[in-house]
Amino acid sequence: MSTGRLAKWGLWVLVLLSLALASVGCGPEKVVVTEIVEGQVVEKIVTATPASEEASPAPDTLVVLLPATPPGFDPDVWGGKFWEMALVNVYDSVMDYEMVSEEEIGIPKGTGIGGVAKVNGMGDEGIVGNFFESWEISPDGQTVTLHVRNGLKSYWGHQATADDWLWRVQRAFALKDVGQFQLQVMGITGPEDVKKIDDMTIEMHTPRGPSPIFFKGLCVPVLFGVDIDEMKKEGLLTEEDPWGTEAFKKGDFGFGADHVAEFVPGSHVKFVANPYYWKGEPTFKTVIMREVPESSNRFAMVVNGEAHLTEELSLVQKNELRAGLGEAVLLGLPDTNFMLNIFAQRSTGPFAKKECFQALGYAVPYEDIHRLAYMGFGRVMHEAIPRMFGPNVNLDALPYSYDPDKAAELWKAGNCPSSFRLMYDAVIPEWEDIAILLRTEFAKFGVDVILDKQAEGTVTANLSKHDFDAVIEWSSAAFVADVGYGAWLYWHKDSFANFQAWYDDETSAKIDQSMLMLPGPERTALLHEVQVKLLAEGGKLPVLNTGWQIAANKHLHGFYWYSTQKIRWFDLTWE
Amino acid sequence: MATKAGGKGVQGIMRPQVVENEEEKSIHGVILEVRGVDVHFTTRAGTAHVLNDMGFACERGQMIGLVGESGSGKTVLAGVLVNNIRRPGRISGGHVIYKGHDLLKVNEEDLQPIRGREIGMVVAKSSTALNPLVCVGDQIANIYQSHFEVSKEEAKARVLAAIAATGINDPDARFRSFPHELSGGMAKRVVIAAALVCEPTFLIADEPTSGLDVTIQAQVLDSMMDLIGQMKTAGTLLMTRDLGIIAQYCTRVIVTYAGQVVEQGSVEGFFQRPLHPYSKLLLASARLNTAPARRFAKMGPPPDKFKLPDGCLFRARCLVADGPCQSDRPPLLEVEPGHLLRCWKGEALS
Amino acid sequence: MDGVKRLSGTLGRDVRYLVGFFRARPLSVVGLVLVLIFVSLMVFGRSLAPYDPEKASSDFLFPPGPKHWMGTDRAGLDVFSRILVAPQVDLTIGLSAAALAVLIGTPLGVISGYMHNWYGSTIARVFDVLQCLPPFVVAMCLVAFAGQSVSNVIIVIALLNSPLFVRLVRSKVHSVQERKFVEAAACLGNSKWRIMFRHLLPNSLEPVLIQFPVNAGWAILLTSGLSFVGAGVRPPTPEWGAMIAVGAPLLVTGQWWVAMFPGIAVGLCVLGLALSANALEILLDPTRR
Amino acid sequence: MDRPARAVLTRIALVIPQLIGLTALVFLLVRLLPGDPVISRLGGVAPQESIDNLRHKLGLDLPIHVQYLNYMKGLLHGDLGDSWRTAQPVMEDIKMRLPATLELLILGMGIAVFLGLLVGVISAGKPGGLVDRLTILYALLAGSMPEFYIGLILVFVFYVTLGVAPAPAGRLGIAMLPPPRLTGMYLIDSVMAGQWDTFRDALRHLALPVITLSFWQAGAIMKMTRSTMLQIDESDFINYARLVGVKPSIMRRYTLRNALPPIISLAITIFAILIGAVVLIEQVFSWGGLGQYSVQSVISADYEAVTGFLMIAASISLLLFIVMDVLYALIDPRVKL
Repeated sequence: MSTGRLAKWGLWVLVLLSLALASVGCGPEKVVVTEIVEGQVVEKIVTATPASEEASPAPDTLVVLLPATPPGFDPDVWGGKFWEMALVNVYDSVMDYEMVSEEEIGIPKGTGIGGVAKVNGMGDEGIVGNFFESWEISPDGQTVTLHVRNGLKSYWGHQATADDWLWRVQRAFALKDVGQFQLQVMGITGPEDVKKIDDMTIEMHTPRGPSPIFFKGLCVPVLFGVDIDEMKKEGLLTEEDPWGTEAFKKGDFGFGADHVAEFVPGSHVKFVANPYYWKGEPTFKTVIMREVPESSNRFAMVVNGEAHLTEELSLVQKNELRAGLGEAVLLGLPDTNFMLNIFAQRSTGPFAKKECFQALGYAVPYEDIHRLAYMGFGRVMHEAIPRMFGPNVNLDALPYSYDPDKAAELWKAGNCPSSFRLMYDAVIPEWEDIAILLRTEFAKFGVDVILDKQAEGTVTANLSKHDFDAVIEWSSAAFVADVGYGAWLYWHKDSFANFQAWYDDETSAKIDQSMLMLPGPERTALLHEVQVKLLAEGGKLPVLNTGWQIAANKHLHGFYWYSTQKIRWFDLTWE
Repeated sequence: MATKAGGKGVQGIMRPQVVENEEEKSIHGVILEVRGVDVHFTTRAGTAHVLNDMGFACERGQMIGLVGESGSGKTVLAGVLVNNIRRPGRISGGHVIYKGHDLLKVNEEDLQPIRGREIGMVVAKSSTALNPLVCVGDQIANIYQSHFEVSKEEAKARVLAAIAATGINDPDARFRSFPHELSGGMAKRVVIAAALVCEPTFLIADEPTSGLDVTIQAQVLDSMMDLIGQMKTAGTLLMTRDLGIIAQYCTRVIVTYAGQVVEQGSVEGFFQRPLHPYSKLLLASARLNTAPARRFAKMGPPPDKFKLPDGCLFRARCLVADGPCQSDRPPLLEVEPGHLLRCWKGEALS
Repeated sequence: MDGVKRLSGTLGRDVRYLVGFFRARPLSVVGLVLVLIFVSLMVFGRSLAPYDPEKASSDFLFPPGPKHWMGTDRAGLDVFSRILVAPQVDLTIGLSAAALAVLIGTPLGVISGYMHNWYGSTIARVFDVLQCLPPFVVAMCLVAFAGQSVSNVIIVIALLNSPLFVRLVRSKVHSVQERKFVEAAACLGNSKWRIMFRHLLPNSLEPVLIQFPVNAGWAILLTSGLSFVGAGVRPPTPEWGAMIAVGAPLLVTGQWWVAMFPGIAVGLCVLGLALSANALEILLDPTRR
Repeated sequence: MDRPARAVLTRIALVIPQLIGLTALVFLLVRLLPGDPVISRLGGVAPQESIDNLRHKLGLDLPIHVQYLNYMKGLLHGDLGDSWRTAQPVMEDIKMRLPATLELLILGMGIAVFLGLLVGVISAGKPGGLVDRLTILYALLAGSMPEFYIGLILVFVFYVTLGVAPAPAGRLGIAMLPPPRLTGMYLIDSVMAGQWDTFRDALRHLALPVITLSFWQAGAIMKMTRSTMLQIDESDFINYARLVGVKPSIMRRYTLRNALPPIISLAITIFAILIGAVVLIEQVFSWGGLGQYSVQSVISADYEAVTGFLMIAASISLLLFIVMDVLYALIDPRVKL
């Protein structure tokens, strides 16, 4: 074979390859940043400008990075965090908590936050309307008359009407899904409880007595007005698909600030501003929601200014942003309604025994988890329900504290098994650290904790099948910011979210009772008493209030905290 | 036929007027002469000396039979004759004079036209020698077209003729068949056809009968010899283990041992009076027609090629070896006209 | 077969050959040394490790230094100790997965190669199909199904690699079959099974022998891949891939050591196996002498 | 008896049972997965009632074999069911992502094969030479690294540290929108649409993953080519051809012809396997191709998606292997199908 010629060829190819690599772009100037991580200096280089010709987005475009794109925009098909985030922006929740300062709801000051939702009000106290601009409550508190906001227009310019709401409610009951669930929580038993008075007026009725959480329920971004005029016009409501399920997979029909213009599942969603939005035209004409699974990529892109907002960073990465880095800063609150818990399954398995569960309560290194695994983010909590939910929260309900010796004693006393499974979600790196910490603790008295790292889907499935010994899990404290409801949702014997399978009739009864009492001191007293019991035996140990952190471009302004922890892009502006 | 290819070959290398005297000189002169060729193979286990001071000459019209047990370097010699020794082998010395030119000094490009055209080759391992992916006809045609500038059809015609000439029936079918479809005999015949299709001046037949049944052996040899006769092949070197073949077809005998010529002479002379102890042994075993291999096996292995003993290479097996045999290599001497011998006991034996 | 003989051969020639061989190819020596190191770590790793590789400490993300030679990770686990102990898991998985794959693949290969009847060919076809499944994703599914444990990972990987051996052995059998001694054996009236397992099997082992270390290497890489997407062995078991996975998001934030060192460890280990496979191949190949 | 035709037919005949076996296998395999698609879809926070009626809607309350038959019915109409994660028909998802993976694969493998053959041949030209030794060393090294590790390091060096490469986040820059879809491969489409900056951007984003892929694979091909070339060069028939003075041109033809089968088989095998194996590279570069899709699906227990992916990937491999077998039979007369 004529090696000579081949060799020449080879050289050419190598030259071309290197050229290709070179053409990958000329390097921008770099800045060396020194960071303090847990007491040591870490030095690294970050590219200060967007990597060379990386087409940097226009000033009226907002780029949001998420681990995954939402599975459609159907308000009745639950689709996870990013679905929620998209929905609040395209539909706008029917009502909102008014925005106040941190002190007013009794949490420490956050950083870079314009205001926080006043979630601790009673009844309709501190509730402002979006879809409905005003309402009257009947004396018996069981009937509410709501008036649709005049001038509330969708992206297509259609005025919102009572029918838009009526249709939504009917759809919820027809599809028997998230929507229906939410309505039932509010005390609406069926479609017949919602009546259209005239084109702009709706009457809603709670037959089982006055609901303390009626208005809070309307603040949850699941029940929205839907622009059915547009859907009808487009002929999307057909015989075989009367509720437009297909249409909702591809886009939205909301009255919110933004509208889904392009949806490429697994790649990106492109939103455009709703020019008729009743609060005024949004600053950002386009919002691009992009799927970037690797957290380190999201981190780097926000730091480089290629993107403006991102979620789901690892704590180490968040920690890097504390002092600001490159284009990015970290905003947030140390203390919100997101709790990190350790669930123990109470009806079977090792923690069915009271002692064993108590031992767990004493074995959890609450402080260490906060200091090490969570790098000082969030707050160690002693309450069952986040304290921001007002006077009903018992701030010192947790009877346990870190005490390995006591744990060891109790474990022996209850002659609990020599090992148990601790399940956790593979997606969140910190949880593995927590698991390892806990494992180390139990190893001290010869108990082998088998770490059971599971896929997200599997965790949820196992939880609802109660198929676990112990598990590290969030609970985003209740859709609805109410202590009674929170207690019901996570501890009531009939609640599907009672994952720890703790069935205590007495406590359940007390919770039921609280749900039918109007706000007041005796309800408060009752709930305080209940909470102590919940934490002592309820199988759910509050470990941390993880707070709320969001990595954003340092020039962005106007961040508000909503009870869903989802940002409304409408609020944001360039400084 | 004097072809362009030929011209590209030997004449190409030498000056024209030299050609003339070469031609007429070699009418009854020497066509091919091998002088003091040493070949060794360097491997991780050491250096194997395969040919040691190998040398002989072939005159026009001669049919030389070269006998040597397996592993005595016959195939290597065949390679040397067309200067084709691949790594790890090396020709460390000597000359191969063909028509007055040292082939060992000719470079690869100029060798190509000589190989096959001037010096034909019938290889021992005929079945593996054929490209498994190309049908045999095309392979022979390729060889022919490498040496003669002819059209495809012409080439095919010649090839078919050649195949037929080797006594293969239904040449057309065979032309299209692939090596793995051939029997041993068939493969041999194909290789012979391939060797003779270019009508070489000098032919090397390496074990032309290896791996064939006795009956087939005869047929193959006969058809080969006929062809050689028909074509004016100037000289043939027939390498084999089988003295019978040599006695039957050859004019001269060369006996090799451990890569050396130990005896050389006319067939008559040799078979009447073999001189070298090795030759005697060969003949004896042939007469008792026990396979030579068995006989030698009884008397221990041939010398380790990796470290040749000093003295006579055969001494280990020799019945009459003594003093000088232990210390010095015997030279190849003409003990009587046309009869050469490599043995210290030469006089004594004659 | 000759290859195998040659290996076991104790003739002076062969010894000389081996010595010459290794003198001529330092790389093979490197390979063997690497393998030896990691194998010995399998045994002594734990006792050599300065820290408990599974015990969390408050040395959070220490950079490499005198206290922690290769730094620590998020859970304060000592990277160096974990790297030392990891072979116990990785190499065990690698070697036993490969061995198991051989045990499954070889006999089936012989049968499918020699039996020219329906089940011979069926086996062949079945494994053709298995070979089509994207190994990595299937591995993820199987591990997810069977649960994260070393033994499960071993079985899964073995299953995925066995088709390779079936193929190898089958083709070798095809070539060996032509040899005289097989016919001879058949003529002597040996049963098919006897022929297959007394004559064909031993003579078809050479490619398997060469493929073995390479395959062990693959197994290790596959394991690390699985751990990288969180489907590998159960944490906090020290395993290189898992360590890389922990370190991956830390690369951008400057804690390069968490991912870098385990990566190098995998590289060296697999390289060692590959090199020794390479040496084996040349040693067993008669023509290369 | 026309060999090619017979070869193809015999092989095709085998495919049907193989495909059926394949589908059954995959279907069962995925049904073995833990986690409950219904619960996952409802996010765990849903009343039993809605769980049940969704389960019924998805036909997951039927016995397994009925489910399989239903699935096959759908399959015949090109319907692979819906993914709950993307809420799209799996077929759509795959159609949309396959080009991304193919673009990466074709480019990566193209370069790998090209370099592999080139360097392999060169190093075989002079065994034991410097080039040769370096080739072998490289081949061993490249084969010993986990591909995702190579990718991570490249990202770390070229993006994080040097900042010369674009963010490892998909196939185009943030503000770049995909070119009008023809093939789904951005390079081709952008050229068709004459959007040169898009083309350039796509190329820049391809650079790192492609380099990772080819760096990872070239070694194997080099080694293979090299040994093949050496084998042929030492083979009896080449030596014979030399002995009888066959023309260099014909020699080259012989070498090539005999080198073809093993190299084809290697390239195809790797390609077939890679369809499932670029998974991790895609993950590292969030490429949004089939690989990433499959991993995400497994992680979130997205039955239909995983099944669909395995079906498609496996079928493609199967077809590729058939192509290989046929080619083989055409090239090598000794091969019988």
